[in-house]
Amino acid sequence: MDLETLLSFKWGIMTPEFIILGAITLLSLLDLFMPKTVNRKLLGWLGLAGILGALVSLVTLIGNGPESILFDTFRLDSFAIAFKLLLLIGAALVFLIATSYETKEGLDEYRGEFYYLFLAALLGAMMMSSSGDLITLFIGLELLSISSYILVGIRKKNRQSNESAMKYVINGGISTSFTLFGMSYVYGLTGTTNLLDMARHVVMLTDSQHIYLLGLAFFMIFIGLSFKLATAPFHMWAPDVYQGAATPVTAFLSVVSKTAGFILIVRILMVIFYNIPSEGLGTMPLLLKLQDYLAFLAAATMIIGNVIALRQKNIKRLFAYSSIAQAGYLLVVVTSMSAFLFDTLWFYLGAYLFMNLGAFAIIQLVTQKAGSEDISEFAGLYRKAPFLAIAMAVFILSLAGIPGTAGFIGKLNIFMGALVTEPSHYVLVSIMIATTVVSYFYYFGVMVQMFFRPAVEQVKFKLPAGLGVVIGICLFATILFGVAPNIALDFLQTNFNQFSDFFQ
Amino acid sequence: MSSVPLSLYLALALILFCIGLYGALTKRNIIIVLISIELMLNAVNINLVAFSKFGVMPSITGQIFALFVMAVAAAEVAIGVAILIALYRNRNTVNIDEVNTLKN
Amino acid sequence: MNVAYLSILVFSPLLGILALLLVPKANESLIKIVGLLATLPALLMSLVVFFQYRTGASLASFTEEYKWFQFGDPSTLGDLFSIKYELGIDGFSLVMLVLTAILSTLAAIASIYIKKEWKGYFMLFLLLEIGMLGVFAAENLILFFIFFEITLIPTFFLIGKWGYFEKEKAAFSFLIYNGLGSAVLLIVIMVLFARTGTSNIEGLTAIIASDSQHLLLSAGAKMGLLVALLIAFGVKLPIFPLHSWMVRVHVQASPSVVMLHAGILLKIGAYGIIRFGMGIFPDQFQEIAVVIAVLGVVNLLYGAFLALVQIDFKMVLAYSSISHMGIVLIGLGALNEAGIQGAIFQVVSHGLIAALLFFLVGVFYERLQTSNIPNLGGMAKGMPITAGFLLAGAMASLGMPGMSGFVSEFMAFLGLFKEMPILAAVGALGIILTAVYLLRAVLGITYGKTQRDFAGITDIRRAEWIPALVLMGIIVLIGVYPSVLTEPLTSTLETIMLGIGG
Amino acid sequence: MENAWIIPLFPLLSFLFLIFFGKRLKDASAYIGILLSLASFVYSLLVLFERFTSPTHKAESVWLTIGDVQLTAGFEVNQLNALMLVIVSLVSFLVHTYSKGYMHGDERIHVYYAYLGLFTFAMLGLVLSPNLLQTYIFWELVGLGSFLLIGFYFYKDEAKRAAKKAFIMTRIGDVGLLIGMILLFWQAGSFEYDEIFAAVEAGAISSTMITLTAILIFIGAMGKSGQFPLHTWLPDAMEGPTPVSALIHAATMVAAGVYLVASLFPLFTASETALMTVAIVGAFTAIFAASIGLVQKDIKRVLAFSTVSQLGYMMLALGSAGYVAGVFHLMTHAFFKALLFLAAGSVIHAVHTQDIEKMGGLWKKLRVTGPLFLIGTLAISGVPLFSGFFSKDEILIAAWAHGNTVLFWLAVVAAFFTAFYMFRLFFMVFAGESRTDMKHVKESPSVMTIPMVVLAVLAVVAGYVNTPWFGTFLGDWLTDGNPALGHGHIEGPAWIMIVATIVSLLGIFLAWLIYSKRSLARDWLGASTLYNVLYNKYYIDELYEVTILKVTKGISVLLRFIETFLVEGIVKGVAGAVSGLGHVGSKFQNGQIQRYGTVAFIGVAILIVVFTVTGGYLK
Repeated sequence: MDLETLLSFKWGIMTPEFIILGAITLLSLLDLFMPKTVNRKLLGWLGLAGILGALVSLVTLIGNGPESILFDTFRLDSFAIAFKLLLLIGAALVFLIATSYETKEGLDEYRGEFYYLFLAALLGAMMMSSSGDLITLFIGLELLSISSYILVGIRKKNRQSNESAMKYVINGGISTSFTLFGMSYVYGLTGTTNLLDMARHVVMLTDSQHIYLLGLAFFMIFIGLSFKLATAPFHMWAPDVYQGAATPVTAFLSVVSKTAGFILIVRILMVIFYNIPSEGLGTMPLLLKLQDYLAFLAAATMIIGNVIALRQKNIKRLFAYSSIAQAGYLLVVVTSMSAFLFDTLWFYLGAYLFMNLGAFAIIQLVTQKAGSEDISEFAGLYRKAPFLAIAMAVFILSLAGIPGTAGFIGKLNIFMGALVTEPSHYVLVSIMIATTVVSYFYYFGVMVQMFFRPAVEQVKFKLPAGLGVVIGICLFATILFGVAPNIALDFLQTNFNQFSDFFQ
Repeated sequence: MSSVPLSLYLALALILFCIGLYGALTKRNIIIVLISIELMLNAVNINLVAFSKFGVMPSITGQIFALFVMAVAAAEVAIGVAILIALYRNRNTVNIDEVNTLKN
Repeated sequence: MNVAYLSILVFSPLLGILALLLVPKANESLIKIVGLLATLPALLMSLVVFFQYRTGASLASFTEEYKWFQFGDPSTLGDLFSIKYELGIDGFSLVMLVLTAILSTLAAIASIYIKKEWKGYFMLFLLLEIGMLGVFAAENLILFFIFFEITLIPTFFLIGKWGYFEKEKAAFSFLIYNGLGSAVLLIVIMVLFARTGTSNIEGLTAIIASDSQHLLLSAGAKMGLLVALLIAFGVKLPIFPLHSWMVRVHVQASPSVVMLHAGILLKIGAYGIIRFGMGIFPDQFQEIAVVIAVLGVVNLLYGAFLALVQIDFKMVLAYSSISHMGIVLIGLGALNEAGIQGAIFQVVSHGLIAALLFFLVGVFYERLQTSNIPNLGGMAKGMPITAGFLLAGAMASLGMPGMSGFVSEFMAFLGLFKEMPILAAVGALGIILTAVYLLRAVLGITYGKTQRDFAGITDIRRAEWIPALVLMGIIVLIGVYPSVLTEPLTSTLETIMLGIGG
Repeated sequence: MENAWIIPLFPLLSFLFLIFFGKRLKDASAYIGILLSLASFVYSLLVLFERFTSPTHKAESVWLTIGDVQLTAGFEVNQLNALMLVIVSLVSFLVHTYSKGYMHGDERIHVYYAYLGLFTFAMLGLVLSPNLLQTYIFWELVGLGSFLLIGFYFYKDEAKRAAKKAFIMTRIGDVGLLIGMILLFWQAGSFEYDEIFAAVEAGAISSTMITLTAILIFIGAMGKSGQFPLHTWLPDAMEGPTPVSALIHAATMVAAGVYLVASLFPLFTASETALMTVAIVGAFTAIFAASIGLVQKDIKRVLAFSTVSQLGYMMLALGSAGYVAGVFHLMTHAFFKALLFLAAGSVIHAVHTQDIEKMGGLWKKLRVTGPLFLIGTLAISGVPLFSGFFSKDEILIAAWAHGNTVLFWLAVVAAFFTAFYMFRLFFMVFAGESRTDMKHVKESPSVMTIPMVVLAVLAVVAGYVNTPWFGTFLGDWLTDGNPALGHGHIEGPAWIMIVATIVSLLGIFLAWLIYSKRSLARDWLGASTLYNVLYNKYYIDELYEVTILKVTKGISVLLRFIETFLVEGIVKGVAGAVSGLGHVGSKFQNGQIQRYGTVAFIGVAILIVVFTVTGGYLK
């Protein structure tokens, strides 16, 4: 490969990634050379600027046809743009939360790393959403994962932090192995790692042995990826890690990392496995045949997440289980594979981003103030800080899927997708809705604390600017997309051309 | 050069993978656990390399993939050991079953 | 008529919520006045429509339709899978709107008994009113569901925060049961929507009616959906055995909330069964009419028997509500004009009567701090007017002619006797039992030797007169001159009868 | 006659006015009540006279539309209605007047008059109703008025119980009526009396249906008219003020059952079974209640059982196809029983007790009440020349003529009982020496005595409108133009009249022997079982107590059990299961990372199974 070829690539489509990369480099250098006395929060704002820059450049890329560079390993199609939007917005909000993060031990010495590791993880996630090749996909995934491991363990002197990082690494390692093992079989049967090439190959598969092997590959890949999504059976790390990690990291894991996981899974499933015939040439895709299997996973995830959440006393653990359950809902989308798959996934992930990050912002504020993560710390929040309590209530209502919030429209989308297909997924929808009702118990349990219980002590909250902005944005978005979802949906319809370029 | 059939490579990889998994799930010492994970990743490498030579459609990509996997595995273990050191400083143990303060 | 008349009507309490934001927390009287005033626009507007309709105006001009959002690509799907903001009313929903508006205003008056955090209370109260008004004005299933759920949240808080001793338990009970109910409802709505591509009620009705070959939905699926609807609304109504939450709420919530709860929220269940169950699945409804009638009789007798052994008057009223909702089912099960009309009458009538009785409970609970029948005996001595109203309310409830309860009960049974005489005869036992338990309770409270010192306890006074008199007045008006209700309902009934081919 | 609908509105006005403003008027409210009831009486009289010369008038308008069916409300003035109007409004007016004296000084007198107004309104409305539905409506309202007045002394537990009992017992009957009338509606297509009769006549209704509906409607009549076995409320209803007993529980409301059967007479005559049922229930009630009346000690209870017994007579008459006889007795009974009650009220007013064992020798003290009471007693006993004699005679003839021989003899025995216990009552109260301190006993004021005088006159003369000797004017008029009601006069053998006379004289003589002359011991029955059974009214109340009440309570308790353990239990069970599942699930989360891995591994194993099954790999 010579310079000419290198220059002939349309690097422009990678601008957002370059901006992030640049920010990472800049931040790490600055952190290295800046005197210790300078407040590292400055780096946070710089990083945020980087993310916003990437966001702007991404927006300018909207409407570009599907393009790929670097021998089809990096592609920018509507799917990538749409989901990168979510990743960037999520990351920006997490950054805002992170700038207001304080610990007892103090974070000053690692605050710099804190920021650029976030950016590195974000870069991984973005690479995943744009990758057109198993290798880049894997690299993106690992960039995200490894950065996350460090982020979880970043409070070096905190026992919980260490422990959760350790658990995360081990579980992550195992799951990575599973994914890779599955990928190796797919590669073996197609001889290529390029996703679209693979799709072209597998369509022609006739050997039932090979199809069988691909089934096994699917199984292993999915298991491995369920780690990233925190869905059953690889969900158990989530509560411990969420609890032990710093709150912004938890927020990051529950939103950005999860979004990346779904991006990855949709890429692999839809491109490769949707094209594998189940019996031979021209028969029903393997993926459709495995719908029931996916449904089982989704159901198990929803049930486990919602039911175990009932017993939680620690707010972060509670939200860990809650986000396991939410991942279950998202799996329903994947399972149903309707014509609305991308819209629904995108909308729900977007809604989830706002409601969950908003909730985590408040959780950080409250737990930081109280020095404890027990749910009872929320007691009397309505008296102490009515705005916070109402905002939290809105986020919780949205998570619970109550009308007027984005979460409801998202759920509506999910039901729609699951029921519009033939055959309809009645059972799955029923389970989803039943577990949603179960979730009322713990969601409203938090509400009860905030509104019904008296506060132990009357302390006024000082709302840091960063958190205030996050809560404000999330609140606004949660209600806006609940009341006027057409804004988001029309945006999706007009700019992304029905994701029709996904397979091109 | 008599060629070993692909299936044997695959079987070897599978066995290796299972051993790794077993080790990761049963060993107390975190170092051993990390090594077990390494074993699982190496099983993948065997698969990839075998496929790239004897697969349905042999290509060089598999070997490149294997290189990436090695690199990533190294990074992962490095991080794992780093975290382990931090943990050891705080707890004075490398036994995984003693790391259980976070639970329901 | 104005383009957005209905929207303004439905969302008019929002004005009150906004105004309340500006009122200082501690200014009790101002908050109460603003809260009360905020319910008036909806009342006036609904009454205006009602009288216009009575004088022959058409309701079609009130229909509103705006594009809201759409699933999928509009360029290829056209109008399919688009959800519109559609409001509209017919005679039945108009009657329910008026009822809601009236009861809301009266319940706002009854909120004088609220002791704390008036601001939050009234904001939730008004939000609840929006939800209730919206439920009856919605022409679109999804919009209906949204309003339906909006009633859920404020009610949860109103019960859980301003109720009595076991309020939180009651609130959760309410939430979980109704959550399940609305979950089931949502499934039904989404199935219908996903299968037909529209969620407009009229459109759906037409599509399902034209689908006699069961191409869109198999016959079994339709039946399943209807049963699911029955369960969903059965929780609200409530139908035995889905009722235990409702008893708890009746007992634990504050009287003003129960006025709305028993008066309107339960009626949403009946409204839904009539509107959707009967409206969308008339054929299937006919098949299970017997089951519904049986359920009605079971409800009627079960509630009555249980009301017979309660000590707490609120419990009596709670079970009485269950019993009276049985009459709604009986009327619906009859599936003829008389029955359905009776059911609708019962919906309205019981709304008024339950509101009146619970208001009176509020009146004496405020003064005597108990609602235990044995502790209240002889109240007529100390509070003769309250006792008189109580007795009158009980008479209305047990179906004394000249009051609304009779007309509905009569028509429901008239209907059922035509179709299933034996079952109806069993149900008629309920009429006797109703008299027994109501007299036992009400006479136990008002008559007999006085059980306590009534010195210094005032009778009903000032603002308290308004709800009592207004409710009693409407109850008697409907009882004496039922055409005031039948006329608005005529067209709705005709549509329903057309659907079931009767 | 076109404006007959105004008649019930006077008392309604009285009710509304007094309930809203009565509190300020106090005693003056009595005048409003009296004046307005006088107005309706006068108007009724006018209507009656007009009715003599003009045909039946009926006017209706739509009340309620159900689909294509229009239910109407209106009024009708036929012979029976016109007669009843006068009886009701007259007695009501007299009772209003009487109450002025009786209730004097009661602080709730305005409420009393308001209730009286309500009742009178309802009763007049009932009488004017041209269709079953309207009848039912007023029927219930009448019951309401009765209930309110029985419970007028609400602070007394007995009054509370009596009111409740009256309401519930009559409601049991009412449900029968309701069912009957609804069934009839679906058969005949209308609630209108004339359309129902037309349908019956045209044979549009099967005979089983006619029998069924007739009997169901009769159950309603049984409830209101205190026929066995729904009679127990009537004696208890004596807890109300005595004038109320005179108005409601003697003259008007309790006769409504008889009136109802009379109104629907063509329906009943279409079914022999139904007629027979009416006759048997009537005759049985007559003798049954009379036998209880023999031993009661409360002056009002004796009268109450006598009322039940007399109502049985009327039913017997109707059941024996003696339409005229029944209505005739209804009229005469209204007068003499009202008289008796008012006189009893006067006695109670004077001595402040209702226990006849504590009375005696009042003849000398109550110079007006005594003779009036005697007139009433003579009339009810069927002593010749008094009104009761003629009407009772008609009934006996009707029973005989219809072939109900057994019932006829029962009625004769009942007549004997009646004469006996009525004179027992008379002698115990008025004859002999006073058994307690009676110094302060004073005759009632004239506002009370004058109404009694009016009634006494009527009790004597009312019989002459329909006698075998001076013409059967009433009978002819009632049945005029309506052959379905039978003949104005039924011929019967002459010995019946003689037997009746002898029987009643015998009864009087026996009573005289025992209670005045004391030739026989007063406690001639002693404490025998028979006495106890009679005194305790055949233990019917107790029987109901242990059967119906217990069963109802039992069901309630059973259902409460179901409610707490089944309905709630299932809910608790589900909730418990869910949270138990959560508990188990969270147990796995023990902090051991390798446990997590193991769980995941086991999960994978399960998934492989699921995978192979759902993926179709398991062939």
